[in-house]
Amino acid sequence: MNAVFALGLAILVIGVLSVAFVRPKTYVARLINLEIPAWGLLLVMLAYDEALALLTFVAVTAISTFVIVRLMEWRDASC
Amino acid sequence: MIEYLVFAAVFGLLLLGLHRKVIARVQMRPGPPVWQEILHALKFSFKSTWVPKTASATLYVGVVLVGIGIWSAALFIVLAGESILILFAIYMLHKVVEHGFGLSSGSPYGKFGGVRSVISAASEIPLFVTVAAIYLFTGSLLLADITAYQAIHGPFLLIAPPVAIAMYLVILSKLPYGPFSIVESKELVSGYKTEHFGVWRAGISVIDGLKTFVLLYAFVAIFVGAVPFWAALVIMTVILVSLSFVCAITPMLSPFDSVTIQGLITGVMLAYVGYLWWVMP
Amino acid sequence: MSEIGGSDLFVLEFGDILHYYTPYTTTLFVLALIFTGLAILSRPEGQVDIAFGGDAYYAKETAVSEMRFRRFMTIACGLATMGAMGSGDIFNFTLFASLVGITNVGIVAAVKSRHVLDAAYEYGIVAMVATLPLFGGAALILATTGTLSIPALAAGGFAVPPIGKALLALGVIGEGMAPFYAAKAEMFRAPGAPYVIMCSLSSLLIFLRVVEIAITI
Amino acid sequence: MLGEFLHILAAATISWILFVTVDILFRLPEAGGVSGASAVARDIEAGGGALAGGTMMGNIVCSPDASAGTLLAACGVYVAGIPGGLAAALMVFVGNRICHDPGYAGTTGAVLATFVVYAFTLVGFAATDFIAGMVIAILTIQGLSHTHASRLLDRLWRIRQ
Amino acid sequence: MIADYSIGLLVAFASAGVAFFALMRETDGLHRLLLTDLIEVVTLAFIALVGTDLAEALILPGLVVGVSELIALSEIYRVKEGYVRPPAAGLQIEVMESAPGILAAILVVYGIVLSGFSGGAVAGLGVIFYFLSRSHSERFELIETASGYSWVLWIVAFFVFMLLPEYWFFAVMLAGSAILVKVMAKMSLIGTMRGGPDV
Amino acid sequence: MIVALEVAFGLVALLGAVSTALVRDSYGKVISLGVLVAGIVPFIVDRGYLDVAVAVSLIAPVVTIFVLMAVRRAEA
Amino acid sequence: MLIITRISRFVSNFQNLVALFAGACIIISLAGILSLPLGFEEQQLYPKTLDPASSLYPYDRGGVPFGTTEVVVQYPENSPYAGYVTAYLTPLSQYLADHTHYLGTTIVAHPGGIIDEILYNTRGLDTVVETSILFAAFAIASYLFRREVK
Amino acid sequence: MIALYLVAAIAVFAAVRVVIEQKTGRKLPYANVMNFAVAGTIVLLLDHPLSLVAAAAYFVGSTLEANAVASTYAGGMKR
Repeated sequence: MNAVFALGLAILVIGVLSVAFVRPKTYVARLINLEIPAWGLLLVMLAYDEALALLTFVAVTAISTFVIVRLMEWRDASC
Repeated sequence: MIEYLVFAAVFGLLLLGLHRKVIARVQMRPGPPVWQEILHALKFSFKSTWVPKTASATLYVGVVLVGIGIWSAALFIVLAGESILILFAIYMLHKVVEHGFGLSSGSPYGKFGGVRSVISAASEIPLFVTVAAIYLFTGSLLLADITAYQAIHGPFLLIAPPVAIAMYLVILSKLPYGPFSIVESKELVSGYKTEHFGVWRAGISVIDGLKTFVLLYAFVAIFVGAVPFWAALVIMTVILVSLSFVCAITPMLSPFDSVTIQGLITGVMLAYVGYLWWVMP
Repeated sequence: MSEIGGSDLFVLEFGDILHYYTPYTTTLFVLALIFTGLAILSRPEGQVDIAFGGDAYYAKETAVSEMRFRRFMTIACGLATMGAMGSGDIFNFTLFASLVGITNVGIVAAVKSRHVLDAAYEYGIVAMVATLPLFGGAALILATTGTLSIPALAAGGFAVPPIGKALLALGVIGEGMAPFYAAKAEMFRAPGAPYVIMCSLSSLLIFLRVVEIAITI
Repeated sequence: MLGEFLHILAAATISWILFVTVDILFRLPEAGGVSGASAVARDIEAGGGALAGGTMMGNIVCSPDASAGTLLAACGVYVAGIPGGLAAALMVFVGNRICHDPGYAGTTGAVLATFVVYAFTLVGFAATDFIAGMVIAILTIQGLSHTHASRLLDRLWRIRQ
Repeated sequence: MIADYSIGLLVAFASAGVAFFALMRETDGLHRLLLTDLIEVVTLAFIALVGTDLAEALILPGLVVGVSELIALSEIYRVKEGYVRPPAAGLQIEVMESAPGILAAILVVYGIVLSGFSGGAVAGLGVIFYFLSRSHSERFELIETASGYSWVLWIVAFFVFMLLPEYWFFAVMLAGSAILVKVMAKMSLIGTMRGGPDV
Repeated sequence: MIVALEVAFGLVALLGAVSTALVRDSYGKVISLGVLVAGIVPFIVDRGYLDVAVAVSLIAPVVTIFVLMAVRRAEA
Repeated sequence: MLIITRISRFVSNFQNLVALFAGACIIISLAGILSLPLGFEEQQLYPKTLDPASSLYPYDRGGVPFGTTEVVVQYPENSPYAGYVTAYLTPLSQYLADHTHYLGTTIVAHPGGIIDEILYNTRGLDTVVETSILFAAFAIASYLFRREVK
Repeated sequence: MIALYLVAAIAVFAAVRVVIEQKTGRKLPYANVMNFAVAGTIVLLLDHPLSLVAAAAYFVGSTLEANAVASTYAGGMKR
């Protein structure tokens, strides 16, 4: 069992738990916690040497974060 | 070929008429004549025909043709002993035809009928459990193989009665006036059929007749096995009468209750098939 | 290959991904084709609504731009359904199923009704979440058998874990909402019959197809 | 082993002197380059530190300054000699522009450090000593006690004034 | 001795269970959207665990499916909740004046070198970041058209692979650059969909 | 990588993950996220994917800035 | 009968749909955990071979440019040029490969590499569908967005 | 080798201090130390010109991150 793999799984689990049972229960907190499992998954991919997928994954995660942030901006502007 | 179609449609309509008659008699009413449904079909064929102004014309007409087309195909599949999976696919797709009827006219009643038919989707699921169970026994889904299997091992009705019950319920939920016939309940006028007049309505009658015939015939073929054609017709009539009794003495369920009950039946059937899968070698 | 949908009629080759058509899938394919054609040819109906509390009724008209957009989505949905019918590769099939899911959302998303949009959103969430069982199932099958090709898996010799099949089936149920139709029933209240019907048709068809796949492999 | 350790300590002292001198010459403690630097300074002052020293620490946090220049120059010299150090200086320059830093403390520090580190490699030091040394040096400023570090920087800043 | 794959699957299934549990309990629309994103990550974990080149090639479609559905759903959510007033300008901090230009340039150049999906995603991110800091007035439809045409080009490239495999070199180049343009254009449009003056 | 270093940076990453999960303040969360990234980048470098490491370490602040846009609104 | 009514009421509200589906997924996840351990098939398509010494690490699959490379595919007869892309390097990537050692990912991502081979050639249809998904999703988003703005 | 251990130890120390520190403004200098240590580690792990680029990229990136956090924390630019 590779150290990177184990670490990745651990962070993935921590992240999933932290998103699922987020405290305080706000959108922002959940959004930030969402990054943790992403980095955990990144380590899992790294353990399998999936470098290209890893790279794309980081970029796409950033984009999806932006999509959600943009939605939250609209929400704040209208409320 | 065409004579088979005509015979099936006429016989199916006759069965539907019988259905109404039996229900009426159970409920102590005189009821319409047995050939009432055939008369209906003929009468509608000669009435004036038009397309409502609000309707989506192509779809309005198209679904009638599609409906007749798929059930004709189903009939030939049953007669030729092809894969019952196709038969059941057609059975499920009948629902889409119902949506087409209901939604294409723009009438609120038709729409409600169509929406109800979407809700009643759970009625198809027991079918797949049936398919899966049969596959576990025969390892094939060609109707010919299934009848061959039954010739050796005896009818499925005795081998796996719960599966037969599931299929029985499926047919029940497609018959009018039954507990699951939520798409045709009286508060919706005639449900999805409301806005189809004249020839179109005659087409619907043909579809209904074919549907009844095909489903009952498939039931006989799958669960009783190879019998002479006249015997199949007799057995079909017997099954239909038993279904009519059920329809006559049960109340119609509210839409979502009917979904729930069908869902629960599916769950039971799934458990049964899981059990079969577990005990089978 | 076990004969559950009949024998192969013809096979289309795209590299490692095959498209093959048995009598069963051909039937489904033709139906998808017919309804796509109907959607292209027909204009939406003018849905009549009753104003409760009086005798009044009014007909809703569908705007041209909305109609064009929804027709485009319907055609995309039809194409995706046709692709899913013939696909001979599990992962490719899951992708087609996802495409069906997203186009289904698209067909109703253009409607300007809060109620319909609510339903579309709920359905969209389920459709998106359903990618987990779909892709998860495909990945599980790939890992345990080493191949994704349905004909190869059907030929036998592979122990496909039942959990993989269950995941696939659940995913398709999520994309198409085949048994739980509550959200779809609400979506059906939207006007535009030719387009809305495609929602129902496509989900039924991919459900029928996944049953075949689950039994075959 | 022990010799390497002493080398690292010496390198730490040298880099400490180098980067603090350059930073103070470039007036880092005077004002926060960006609003973030001032915020850090405020928090440090609230914790008992001195404002000028806090401002300099804030500036170090918010933009690559001479300390970063020294570190990257040492890295550059380690991997590629003098050209590496100059390349590092270039990157620090780009980093400065990215971080909206008006000054040139980082670039100057990097260029200076390149030559200093290179000179010390000639007399038996290894470039790695300077990398570790720079990390220790920054630790003493930013990582041990903000209060004391900021007061010390404040005192040095007074001398400069 | 339990193999790595089973341990990974255990974690993945457990994570899926936890994520779905949270989704089951959640009723708020936006929170549900966030949890969908979480489930997307778990999905990718399933694929990543296979660990072959094929798995890697399958991760990329999985990623794109996830992000595209997220885009569509977020827009539906916005319309359904009736958020019609465009948001004010973004962050008012100093680095937003300097960083986006340089970082975006680096990311776009690197993305073009990478090409394909990965390149498209990286470059698209760069462009989003750039638009974030500018008040933009570019032609929305133009970019959309460009991306549509590049989609067509990619389809053409695909058929070249299938029908005329001897021209594979041409097809690789066409496919790589078409996907790059397409993904980048789509992603960058997300950045412009912020309700600026002329979009 | 040497085991001691793996342990050290694994610890940093775990520490970052746990504290991101537990800290309630948004800014604290963002900074902890930085710690998590700091723990992860050496692993990428150690595998020899320097180009990936460059890209990741440039994209990470972009994500942070996106998040900060939301944090800012929530605070205001 | 009462419990049936209660279930129907729950099912009929589409707000509960997500919960229903999530519940089903939880059950399947539990079933998945119970069915562990699952054996990993060693005979995979497109297996990885790692060669840390190569400048194309981790994507070096051998082969000569414009020649063939051994790639394990499902239907070799359907892609006669399978393996050609894997060995191909553009001038830029060739230059990078000759001069540096740690840029394998960049080099391989540049057109011509195992991933391109899989994505564009042997499993190209996946990519077609996937770009179509992006296209469809984006069409929805931009249609809604532009309608609002107008 | 000893340099590498030293740097890693400092990284862990700084990370711990970041986590236990309460005030945002004072977390950042500790994070800064950690970034220095990680940038040093990157170069010490792989002796290659590109790792200099990686270290610089990491350092600049994390500095930018710290800058953005601090500036947002301070309330942004005063106009």
